[in-house]
Amino acid sequence: MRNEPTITPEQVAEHGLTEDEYQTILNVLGREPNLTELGIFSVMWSEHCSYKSSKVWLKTLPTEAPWVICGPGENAGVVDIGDGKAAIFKMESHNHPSFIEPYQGAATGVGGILRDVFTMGARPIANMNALRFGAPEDDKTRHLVSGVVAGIGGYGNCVGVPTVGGEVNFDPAYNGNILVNAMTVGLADADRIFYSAAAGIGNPVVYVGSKTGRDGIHGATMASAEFDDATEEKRPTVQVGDPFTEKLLIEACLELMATDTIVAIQDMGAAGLTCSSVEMADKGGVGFDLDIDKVPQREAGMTPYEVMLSESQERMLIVLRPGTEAQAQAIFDKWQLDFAVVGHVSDSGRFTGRVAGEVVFDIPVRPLVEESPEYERPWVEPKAPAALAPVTAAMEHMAALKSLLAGPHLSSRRWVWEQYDQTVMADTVRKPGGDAAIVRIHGSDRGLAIATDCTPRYCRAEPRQGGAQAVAEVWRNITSVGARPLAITDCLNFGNPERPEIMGEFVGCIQGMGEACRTLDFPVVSGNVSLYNETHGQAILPTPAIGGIGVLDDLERHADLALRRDGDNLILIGETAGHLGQTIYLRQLLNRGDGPPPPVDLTVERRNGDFVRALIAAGRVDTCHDLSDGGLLVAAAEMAMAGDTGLDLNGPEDAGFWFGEDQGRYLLAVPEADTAEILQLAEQQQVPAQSVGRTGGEALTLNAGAPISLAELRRAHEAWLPDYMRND
Amino acid sequence: MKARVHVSYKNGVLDPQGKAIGLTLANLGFEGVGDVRQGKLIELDLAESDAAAARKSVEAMCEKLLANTVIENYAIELEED
Amino acid sequence: MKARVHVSYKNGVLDPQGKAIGLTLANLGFEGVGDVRQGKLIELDLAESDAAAARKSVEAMCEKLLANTVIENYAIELEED
Amino acid sequence: MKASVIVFPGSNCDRDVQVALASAIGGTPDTVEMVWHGDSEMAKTDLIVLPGGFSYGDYLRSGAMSARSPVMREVVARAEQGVAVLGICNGFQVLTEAGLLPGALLPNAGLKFVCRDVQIRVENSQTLFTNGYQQGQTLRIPVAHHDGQYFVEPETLAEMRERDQIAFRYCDADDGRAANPNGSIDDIAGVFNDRKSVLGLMPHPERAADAIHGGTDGQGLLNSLVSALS
Ligand SMILES: Nc1ncnc2c1ncn2[C@@H]1O[C@H](COP(=O)(O)OP(=O)(O)O)[C@@H](O)[C@H]1O
Ligand SMILES: [Mg+2]
Repeated sequence: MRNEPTITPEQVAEHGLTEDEYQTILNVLGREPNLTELGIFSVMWSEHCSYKSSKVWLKTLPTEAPWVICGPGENAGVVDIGDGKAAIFKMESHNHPSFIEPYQGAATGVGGILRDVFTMGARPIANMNALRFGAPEDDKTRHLVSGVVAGIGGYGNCVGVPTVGGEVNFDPAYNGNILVNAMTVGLADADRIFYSAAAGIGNPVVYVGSKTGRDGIHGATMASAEFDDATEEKRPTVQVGDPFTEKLLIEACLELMATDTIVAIQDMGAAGLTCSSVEMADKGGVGFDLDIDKVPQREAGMTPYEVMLSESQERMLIVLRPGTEAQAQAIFDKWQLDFAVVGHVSDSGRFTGRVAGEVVFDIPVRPLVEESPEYERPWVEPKAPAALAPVTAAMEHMAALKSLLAGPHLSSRRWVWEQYDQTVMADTVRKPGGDAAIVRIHGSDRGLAIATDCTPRYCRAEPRQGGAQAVAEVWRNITSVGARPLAITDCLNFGNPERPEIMGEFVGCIQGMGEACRTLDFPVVSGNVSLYNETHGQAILPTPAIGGIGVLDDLERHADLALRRDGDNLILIGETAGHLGQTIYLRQLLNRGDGPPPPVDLTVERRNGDFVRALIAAGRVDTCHDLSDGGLLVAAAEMAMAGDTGLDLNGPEDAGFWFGEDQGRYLLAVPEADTAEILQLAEQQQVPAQSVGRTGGEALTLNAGAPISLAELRRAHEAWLPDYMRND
Repeated sequence: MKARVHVSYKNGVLDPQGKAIGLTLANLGFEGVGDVRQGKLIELDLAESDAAAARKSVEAMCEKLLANTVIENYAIELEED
Repeated sequence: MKARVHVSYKNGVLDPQGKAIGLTLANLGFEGVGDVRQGKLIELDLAESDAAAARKSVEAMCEKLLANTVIENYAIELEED
Repeated sequence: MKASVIVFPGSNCDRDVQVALASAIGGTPDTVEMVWHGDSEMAKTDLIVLPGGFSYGDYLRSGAMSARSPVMREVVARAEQGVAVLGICNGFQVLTEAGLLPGALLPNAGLKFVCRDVQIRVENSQTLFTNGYQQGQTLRIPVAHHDGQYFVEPETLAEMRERDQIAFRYCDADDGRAANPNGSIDDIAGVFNDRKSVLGLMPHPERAADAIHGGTDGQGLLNSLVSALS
């Protein structure tokens, strides 16, 4: 081994390792590490790669169902969607890089999540994005929105995968830490899934894609560190994405996957070549022997440390069957991508790297993975929210509606999604603007429904309810279009887990999510954790973003929110107690954030949802919208605007009825002739249902008050975001 | 006064555009082309006539808008009218 | 030898990028900024060491690829290593 | 009718147009031949399609690098022989860069990618691409591009008008917004060559060619080709 200076305590600290962690390294190696080895341990044991604070809790989430082919632990989750097909999907965060360089940070976030999905053999068929920004008034917000949206579009559009939905929130809690969570859904043959466990002693280890440069070194450790003023000074290297190369890499990998050459394959994500090699070797219970000088390099004079820790984008690692190198290389040559045999699988159980034959690092694989720290961080039970103080209506209901639709929380996101190609691949059935997007399963009459959701203000007020609500809302959104919810991925964005209050939020959200997943039969098959989202001790709102998919067995039978006919009855499904705590109404119009969030009754959620889905699947309902932010009146207005059909609404006068955010509710538009029967069916199944209005005309009317025209509402709804972004 | 600002990726940052141009030049049969980098050139007409003041103001423009110094460098050239 | 190719829109072709930069600079409070134009600067490393031959070859690159002369002008600068 | 779709590195609507064309022809997708950009040989064909996408990442200028690939020499030669050539979106950009169509496509005036349905008017229904439409008919078809601002010198534009080379114009937005999504000169959405044997357009007819797309106004263009070339 090359002689290197001994490691100093400062170097250990700079690598984000504690003294105890360093002691474990000394025990594992039986000697002092050199700098490259220290770097390898530090990235492998970073929060980002090792999940050291979250692991114990993640294990409590349900991950199984008869249709789950592969749960958490691989690059992405895999579920059986019938007809011999599988959906492969995952969500991932790129929060810190996007704050520093919004365009490239967001773009490379999309690139990374795409690779996680196609590395398992899927052709990506849809992207989603869940975005959280600071207050609109904050100096940086506009610039961040502009760059992030352009970056997501810039990458996804170029690669040719439609972006079909997402969400955008604004809250001062994200001023210093925005959240950029990207999700990809792919489609594969259920019997052609590729995994990452290496096997076959002596098999070639092959590197493909772009060359390795000095970019993103320490990216994984950066993603696990809290921000301070020095961060902007340190100017950490943010990677520049190359979507064109990614597109070639997708095509080349899928072409290779159609041959019989691959033993194992894994993308190089956080911690690059190190993490991918170690994971492949560990899963297969083998060793990896790498020739570092064979790694294609963009710059001269890169040290082994730099090569091993680089986070250059658009790279993959593959273990090939022996003797198939030439066949594989021909494919990558055709796509003008780098291809290099960089080592082989060994029986040593060690991860070894050489430069010019000389060993530059040598670490036993098992302990590198298994001895990684795992913390049971102390946590405190979150304080129960105080009861809601009395609420007096802010203003007349129609004026309130207009103000809400024209505000930052509920205004149309069209300005965002029109920068995304939503229709490339020609299989998009329902674009952004509805509850769940629908993408046709290519070449069939079936579809996938996809939604992302999370209501962070609920999670802050009562983490357990908030965690359950996020899962329930995704399930509800998928149900609203008539699809059968199958499974979720998550992206758990929180503050500093070393603070017991934050850890308490984390634990509470996970517990709530777990309960919802179990009751709704909606397991978690993949996910990602992003901690330390705080600046100057100010943490973000707890944000467990959930992405879910469902399947539609017959595309002909799906629903969407646009009112289609005059003379339909608008039926409200679900119990309306008029819950105003933590609502948008309270927050935007009364500037209050008190009270508990709406309670989530998962049994009721399931019963109501199953009822609605059955009606859609039976072809009896084609117009449906779930109720969420803003409550009944907002949902009704959204249906009216989308279908360009007016509504005459009737019900009690209290604000809670029209703006409360009670859970487990839907609005259906049902022809007069079917109404009685559907109400009767609901009664039989103990599902609360009542008629609250009738469709027709070109205006919205509430309890025979003054009508407000759809054109006026639409103008208000569409204007806020473009006006806000006018001078970005 | 005229200012020319050249914004380019820092050394070590991947320049996908430059890379693709290099590939195409090679495909077109141009030989002996090594590294290719693509940057931006922004030309500004300034009312300011004092060179030192103009440079200071253009520097501020670069820091605030024209370049993102996380990944980009900038260079300023001034030219009397 | 190094070549720098400056590609810019011809007069009469709208340069929305330049215009947008000008607007944003004004919004940021920069005063006295007149016309703003954004062009590309392409830097090439060439094996060729003869200036005349290098210029000829870069001209060919511009005509064939680097500029679209329907809308763009180009200017070439050479620099010995 | 035999149709070929050229695949450049970075094309991403190649499969979409293949599927839509094959269905217009009435065959399975593989009845439409896919031709790799590096090939300079191409079987005999009645229609060459340059699909949408981001060939070469749209780096440098959209379409610039593809226009110089080996297969384009063959496409130019065939076009000169009168073989029909259709360029959609990125394909339109390639055709202008290759000199098969006049003008150029600049970044959208709004400087943002724009993906939405637009309305376009059929300006010349007397061609093999448009014979299935009525003169002046309005179509609803999506656009999805960053560089769709058509530009041409005023003198050339005058000549093009003279020769009925304007194929489609953006018109009548039905949602209160500007009809022209990208600032194109004279609201131009698509143009022919002088012989009307080459068409380039920014909107994507293949994304409005199936009931699930929410509209089928693009189908007419594909059907026109099938009826003219079969
Ligand atoms: N960042 C985004 N990208 C794409 N679509 C978005 C984005 N944000 C919101 N949308 C779309 O806008 C619509 C409304 O979003 P949202 O109010 O979050 O829906 P819901 O209340 O049903 O969860 C949805 O169709 C959603 O997909
Ligand atoms: Mg919804």
